[in-house]
Amino acid sequence: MNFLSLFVLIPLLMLLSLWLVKGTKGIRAVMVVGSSALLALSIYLTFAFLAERAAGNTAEMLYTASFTWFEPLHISYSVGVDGISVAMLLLSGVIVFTGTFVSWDMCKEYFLWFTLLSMGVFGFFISIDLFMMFMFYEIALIPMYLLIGVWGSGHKEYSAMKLTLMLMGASAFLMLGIFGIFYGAGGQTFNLLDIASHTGGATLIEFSQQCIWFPFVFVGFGVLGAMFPFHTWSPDGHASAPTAVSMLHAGVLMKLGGYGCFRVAIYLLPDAANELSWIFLILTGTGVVYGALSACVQTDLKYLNAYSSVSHCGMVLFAILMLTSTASTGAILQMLSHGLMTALFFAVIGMIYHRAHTRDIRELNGLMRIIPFLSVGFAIAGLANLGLPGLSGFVAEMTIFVGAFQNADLFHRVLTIAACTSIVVAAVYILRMVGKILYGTNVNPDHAKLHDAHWEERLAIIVLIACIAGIGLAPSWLSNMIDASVSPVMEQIQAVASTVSKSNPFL
Amino acid sequence: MNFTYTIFILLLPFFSFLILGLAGKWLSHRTAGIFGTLVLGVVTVLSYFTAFEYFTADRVDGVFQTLVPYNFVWLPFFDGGLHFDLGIMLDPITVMMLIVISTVSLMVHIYSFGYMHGERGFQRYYAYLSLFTMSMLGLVMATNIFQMYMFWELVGVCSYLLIGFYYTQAPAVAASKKAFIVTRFADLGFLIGILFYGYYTGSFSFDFTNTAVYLNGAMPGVGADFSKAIAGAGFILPTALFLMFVGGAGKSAMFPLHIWLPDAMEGPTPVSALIHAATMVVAGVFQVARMFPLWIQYAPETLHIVAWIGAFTAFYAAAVACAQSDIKRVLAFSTISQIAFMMVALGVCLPEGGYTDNHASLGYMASMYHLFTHAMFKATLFLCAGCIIHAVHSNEMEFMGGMRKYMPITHITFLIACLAISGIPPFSGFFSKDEILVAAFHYSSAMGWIMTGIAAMTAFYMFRLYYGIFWGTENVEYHEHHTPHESPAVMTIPLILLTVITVTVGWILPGSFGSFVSATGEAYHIHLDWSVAGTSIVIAVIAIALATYIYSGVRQPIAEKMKATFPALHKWAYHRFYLDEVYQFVTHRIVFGIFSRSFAWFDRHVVDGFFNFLAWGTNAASYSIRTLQSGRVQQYAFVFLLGVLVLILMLII
Amino acid sequence: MDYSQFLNMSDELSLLAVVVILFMADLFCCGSENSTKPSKALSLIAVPLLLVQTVYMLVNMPADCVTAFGDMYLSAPMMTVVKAVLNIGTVIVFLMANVWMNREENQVKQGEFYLLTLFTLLGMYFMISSGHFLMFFIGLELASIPMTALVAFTKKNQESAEAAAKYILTALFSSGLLLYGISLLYGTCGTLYFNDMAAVMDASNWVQLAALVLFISGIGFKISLVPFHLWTADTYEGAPTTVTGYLSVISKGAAAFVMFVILTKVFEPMVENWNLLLFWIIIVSITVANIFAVRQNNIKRFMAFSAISQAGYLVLGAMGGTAQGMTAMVYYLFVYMVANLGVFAIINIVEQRSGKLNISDYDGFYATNPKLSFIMTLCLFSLAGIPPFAGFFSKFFIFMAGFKAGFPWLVFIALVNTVISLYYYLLIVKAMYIKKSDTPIARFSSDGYTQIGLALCAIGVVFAGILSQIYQYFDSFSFGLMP
Amino acid sequence: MATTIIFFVLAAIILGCALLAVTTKHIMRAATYLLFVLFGTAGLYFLMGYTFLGSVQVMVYAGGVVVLYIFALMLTGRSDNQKEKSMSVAKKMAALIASLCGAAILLFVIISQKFAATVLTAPNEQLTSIQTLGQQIIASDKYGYLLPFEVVSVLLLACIVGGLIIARKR
Amino acid sequence: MITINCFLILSALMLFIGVYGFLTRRNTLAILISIELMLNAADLNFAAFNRMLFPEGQEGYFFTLFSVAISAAETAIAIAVMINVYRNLKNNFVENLDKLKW
Repeated sequence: MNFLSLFVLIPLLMLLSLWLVKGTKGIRAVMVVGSSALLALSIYLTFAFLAERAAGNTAEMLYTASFTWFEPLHISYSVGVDGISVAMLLLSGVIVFTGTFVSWDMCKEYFLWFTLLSMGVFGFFISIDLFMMFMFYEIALIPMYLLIGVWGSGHKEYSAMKLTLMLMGASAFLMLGIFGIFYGAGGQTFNLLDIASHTGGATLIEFSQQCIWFPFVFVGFGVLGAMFPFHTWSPDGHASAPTAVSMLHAGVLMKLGGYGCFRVAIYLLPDAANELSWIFLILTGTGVVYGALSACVQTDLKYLNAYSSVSHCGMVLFAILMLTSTASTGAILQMLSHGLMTALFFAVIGMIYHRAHTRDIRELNGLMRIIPFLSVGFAIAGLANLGLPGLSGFVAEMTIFVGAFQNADLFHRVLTIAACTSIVVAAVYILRMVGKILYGTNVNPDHAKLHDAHWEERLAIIVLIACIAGIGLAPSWLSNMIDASVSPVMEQIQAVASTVSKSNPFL
Repeated sequence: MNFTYTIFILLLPFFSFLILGLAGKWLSHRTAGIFGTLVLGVVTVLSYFTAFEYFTADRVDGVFQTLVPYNFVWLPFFDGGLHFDLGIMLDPITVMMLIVISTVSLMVHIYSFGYMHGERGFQRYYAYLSLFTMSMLGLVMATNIFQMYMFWELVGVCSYLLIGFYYTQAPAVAASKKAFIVTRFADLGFLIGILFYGYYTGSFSFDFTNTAVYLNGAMPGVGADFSKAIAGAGFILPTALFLMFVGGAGKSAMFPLHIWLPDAMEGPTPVSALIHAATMVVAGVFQVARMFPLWIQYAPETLHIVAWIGAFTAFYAAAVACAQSDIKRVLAFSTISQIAFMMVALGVCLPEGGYTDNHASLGYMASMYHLFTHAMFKATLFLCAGCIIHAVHSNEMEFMGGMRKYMPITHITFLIACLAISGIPPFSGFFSKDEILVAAFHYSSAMGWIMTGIAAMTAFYMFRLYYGIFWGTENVEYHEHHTPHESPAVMTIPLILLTVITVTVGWILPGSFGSFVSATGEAYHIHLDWSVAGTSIVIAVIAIALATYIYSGVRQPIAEKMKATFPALHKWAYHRFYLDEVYQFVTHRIVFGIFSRSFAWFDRHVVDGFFNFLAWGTNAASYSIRTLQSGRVQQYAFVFLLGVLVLILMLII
Repeated sequence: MDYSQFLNMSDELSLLAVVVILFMADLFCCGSENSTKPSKALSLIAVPLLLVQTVYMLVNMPADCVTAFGDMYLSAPMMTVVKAVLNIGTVIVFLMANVWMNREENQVKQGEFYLLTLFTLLGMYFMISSGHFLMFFIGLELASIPMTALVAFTKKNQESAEAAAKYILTALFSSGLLLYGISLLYGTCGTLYFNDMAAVMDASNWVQLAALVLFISGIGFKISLVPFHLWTADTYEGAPTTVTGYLSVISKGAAAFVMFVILTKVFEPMVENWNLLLFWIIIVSITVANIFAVRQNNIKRFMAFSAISQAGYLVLGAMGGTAQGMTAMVYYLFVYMVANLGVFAIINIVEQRSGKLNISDYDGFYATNPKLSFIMTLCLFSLAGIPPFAGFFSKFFIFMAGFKAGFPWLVFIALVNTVISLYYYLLIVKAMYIKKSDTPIARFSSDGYTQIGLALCAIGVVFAGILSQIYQYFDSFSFGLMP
Repeated sequence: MATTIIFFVLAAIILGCALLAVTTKHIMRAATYLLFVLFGTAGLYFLMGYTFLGSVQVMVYAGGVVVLYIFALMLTGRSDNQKEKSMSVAKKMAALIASLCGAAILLFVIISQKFAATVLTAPNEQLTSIQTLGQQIIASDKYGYLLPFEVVSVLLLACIVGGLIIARKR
Repeated sequence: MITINCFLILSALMLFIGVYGFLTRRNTLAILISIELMLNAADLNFAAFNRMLFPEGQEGYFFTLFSVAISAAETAIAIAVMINVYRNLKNNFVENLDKLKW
């Protein structure tokens, strides 16, 4: 048994033990042990992976293993990781770990679904079989409904339903796209690597086929990546979700979208990506600016952050579509960075909401004096969000911009510059929010005696900040690790990049 | 020469920030202050030592070597041979800036010990100061434009945090936000400039030796021919440089991006002295100076645009400064005006004979010189203003007047700094400003006369301020309640030290500044052009006399009359020509009011509405077709039959 | 005359043996109307017997196709497998029926219940293994007519009576048309033996095309495909819950499989034509049923529309008549069966314990009966096609088969419809978990039989997908026009 | 020729009575008309020479089914139940048009098919003799009907059980 | 000259008369009577096809025979159901069977 499978196995064991244990203490023990084990495993994986690479192992995926599963349908249980997956697993490990502490007071059922969600996420990132990938993708989606619907707040039923339906609608597109890829490549293998390298019975997918299925796959994953105009599940969903779920959703689940777009849409359908990227570039570019501007006038903290996520996640897809090595690396970095900082943001917002019972910017004032620890956490999340150097957002955004600038034509230039403006707008909404709720003097007597963070909340916040700062201060190992894994995809692209997109009217 | 120890110039304040920031809660004010100041003291010593080492080292070909003790790839990019490096680069202007920053910063550290005494968040204050010092030092020691941008952003954030230090007060919060957003907006230009620059030259480095190769030959990245054609057309590099200048204009408060600086005076006064007078605001000038070889070689026409922007800013700020009543505002506009002088000085450099001609590029040296001197005397002015505010508890001139009796040391130092800024010899400002004027005249006499006129306005409004504070009508009533008193030694000593520098730096080292800092790196000996210097002295004296005539008396009939005669002008000048309101209108009404609101509305009602419509449509369809399931079995059979018939027809037709 | 060929029909004969044993048991063991506890014995006999018979069938499975009575009877391993699947479903139905049978008014009728159910099952067996349209027709009738009696089982209940009337009327109408269709086939082919018909089928013969439509309408009635589905909701709502469960999976599944077999065997030359028909029928079925299901309040009626929609997915496997499609279809049937019967078992026990049948009655169900609502959730998720439950796999495979057969846009429409179906399945989940109720269904404990049945369903829902052996087992027997 | 005349007479009776059976307001009369239709059909079987089939038709249908109907009518025979009001004209028209369209399509399809133009002649006694039928119905090879015969018996058994469960009082 | 088409036309008409009856009668027993017409039409078809087109075999003949038996059984059950309905509703009108709808 390949040790990557532990990423699925541990959550399974957690589910089992959660089912068996009784009492809050037992649940907490299971969750803490389990999530720590996952975090430790992902850290170990990172080191092992780097060591392996340093030792000169240049295989595209490491630790690969494949077991035939549905033999007649050529479905196999295939796992493997490259730098991107390792980064994503690390992110997931951190978020699940901190999410556990953030949802300290929750009940057993909550943790059951929470763990199932985690299992889906981890499984998705270790899969290299399209079927498995899709399966884990859906496993990760559905617990969302109950997590939001039962433990959420506000219009939770509406939001939960909307979120679930939109994401499932996306998965309908995705499934068709996967079939298209599978049968387009000869219907012999679901293995990503085989399809990409035309081995294991896979053949080259015809150009016309690629152009049909690329939009399906891209939209399918893009919806989860909050691609404009399919992002509207995100503000409502985030606003209604309980804290840790928001964290996990924005922090990890939305990354499934970007990861999938890159791993499946771009990697397996490079010709179509080259041909059709302009459509989605316009959409995502619009989303980047649009999300940022929409965030400026929100009054609910979670909505604000959700729109900011739309903008940032739009940036991920935007960067992926730039089809350059740097931009793609930046996209992955942005996923990591956004995952961490949004998780931090949602965590702090949730904690504030838990105390003040409101998330309305207009009703919160002067929190810095009352709950300094949370406020500082909030401010740091905000600063990371607006791309302060030394924190992760800066690294990711700069990589994206430099990468996007490698496309020299006017079309890409204009879009890139438009996307750059989002960092200004980000400053506007972040500072507006920070200024309104943290600064000033508190006028609401109910808020005067709020207590600051508990130890478990502090732990979560500190871990997240440490990760954000860690990436922000020392990004090159990560960047190199990711880029080494981006390059196979880029080779696919470069094989076709000489042909200029014929359908793009702006070229 | 081994300059590896320079790394500590960056690391020490950083650790100081970490310690004060993380552990500050458990430290007493005193410990925190002393710790921060001591660390900064060490940094200052190191800086001076570096300067000494550097400038005493041998020149190669008559030029100070550009040294890079550290440089490593911090963030690799994978296309076009680009990478984001961090490192330390030492060249004359860096070393000069090290001295400026560490000196002023140390003074401010010491001064704040008194000024901020007993303030809540004292540790936080010192943490921010440390962070700022680190960032500013990093900015000037950057080896490449991207590193500069990185620290550029960091100083912006420090500025934000420090302006908003009194975060419970709404104006401070608003001012900090404004400062950050305006500069951030300008930084967008900087970033795009960097991106253009990096793409077309294949490097972010300040080592320009490779740049020309890229410009003339093969391009990195995709589409070699295309980019070559553009670069050949010759507007890429000027565009990139101008975009970078936009960033610099934001930081250095060039018109029309200056609006944040007056508001930034909401921060503690020592912060204004450090950040908004001496160091951060000159980052824009420093940036242009840093890229100067490229400017002068590839974009001289654009450089002149910079000069004119600077000239206009200088004039505008001087005009506004004449009408302000808040002493820090006056100083702020004065700062804007003086930085604009520096900008003009850079802008008027001429490319004749290439950039190897020190004479054509006199402005470069003048600008740096003025940067240096200005930092000292403007810091003095701000710190004096701090003492006064400390004593009066107000920024408004109406609460002052006649302060000379209460605060003699402050009075003297303030006066000396005023004389310096007015360009009266032998104070340092005279020498540097004179060089600027010479450079301006060298460029065109129109520019020269304009700048001379503005120099006179400087003298006028500075002495208006001086008289308003120390002479003029004393607000006796107010002073009876709060008798002003001289500040403690911890505050006055920095004043005196800075004043000593101001007084001495001009004539102790006459002409020697140019031998350290010049456009080419070769020694340039300053020699006063007495025709220009004489004119400027005369005009300055006249302006001072005018100010004395109008403002020094207990009653100021002429000032009143002037106000009454040109009420509109005064009002407009007082309101800074309503630029803030214009910005307010554009941002709030247009960007937020129209775009953001309509986007948010669009999102909720159109995009979201579409998906809700789908759901509603399904439900509505469900209701509307329910009669199909009427419960009548004969209808069922009817449908059954129709189904069969339709299917048969489908097949046979 | 060779009576040994009866041995080729071991499936049917063994089931007949079960019927006879039960008949006898009913007669002798519990025949007395005064006997106090007759039921236990009968279900105790019926369930193990059926299980034994299932095992017997699977063990005795012929290695290859067998025929008997001069091609009148055709069987293949896959058919035995399908019969076994139906048997398992029937076992679950029997398990869940127990609590209902134990009611006082039903105790005396329980023998009939088991017998009638098994008669219909036998009819399906014959239908599946028919080699001649006469056998098909008799099998179909044997599967429908006793069903009427089952629907009308609680005959004092007006709704049950109405449901039975609607069922039998529509059934007769459709069998009239079907019979006419078969007569047209006879008229054009001159024979009704499946093995001989394909040779004389001709896609340009309009009469045969009309007969094809009539055949599809007749069998579509059993599968309840739109537009032949309108009886479904009324009958499902009115029939006793266990019978509804039985109707919704066993009878539907058998008919779908038979349709697949006959379409590929008899109507093989018309593959283009029936693809066209099924294409539209599937689209309309899934869409219309989903739209109806959205606003139902009675949970049985709701499940009826869900079942219609599921039937659309099931028939998707028949597109193109590929072997992969057959595997997918049988697998889908199996998975759908466990999940749907799980839901019905819960509906049944809730109805028996509290008499409540509305979705809104399920508000707050989780608070009072967490285990039941958890299993219900699993089953609903499986029906909606959510991994890791089996429904996901079956949906994926059936769509894959449809895609492979060359109908990507049909698959796409079906996929979009899964979103709507997810919506209404989630409505129940929402009712159970999220909504609060002042009068929730009280806490109760279910009887042992139901518990066993639910356990079977839960195991099936969880493991039928992950364990690929099941799919591969089906796949090793499947056949079709193309691999 | 005689066959032709007889056929048309029978056809007329069948169609006429069928129409009457579905249009008359009195249900008892409808049952009676049905009887005539069934007799007519039996007549056609006889005309084709399918005497056994004809007799079965008469016995089972006329003798069994129609009597069943009449009993049922008696059982449900309250006066207001016997005579039905007709449906709304619109519904009737819809039904009529649908039926006519159906008939038209079906006839169109049938006529378009060129069936062999065999003319109805005297029957071949050999094929339809009782012996032949008897042997075939218990034959187990091809064209033997032992299996359906057995299965129909099961069907009938099931119907008995089913009928019992519905009809008996408890 | 009686050809197969004569029988087919007759049966088709009979079938659709039955259909018409099914769609228009209000009494459930009358509907059942209409169904008898439909079944009878199909039976006639089998016999006619056998006699006119495939006289050498007996398939249609036997089909008719079995069909008659099956229709009889069906009718019996159907009538039982209708009587059961009558017991519950006290009448037999099909429009009263509308408790289950929508």
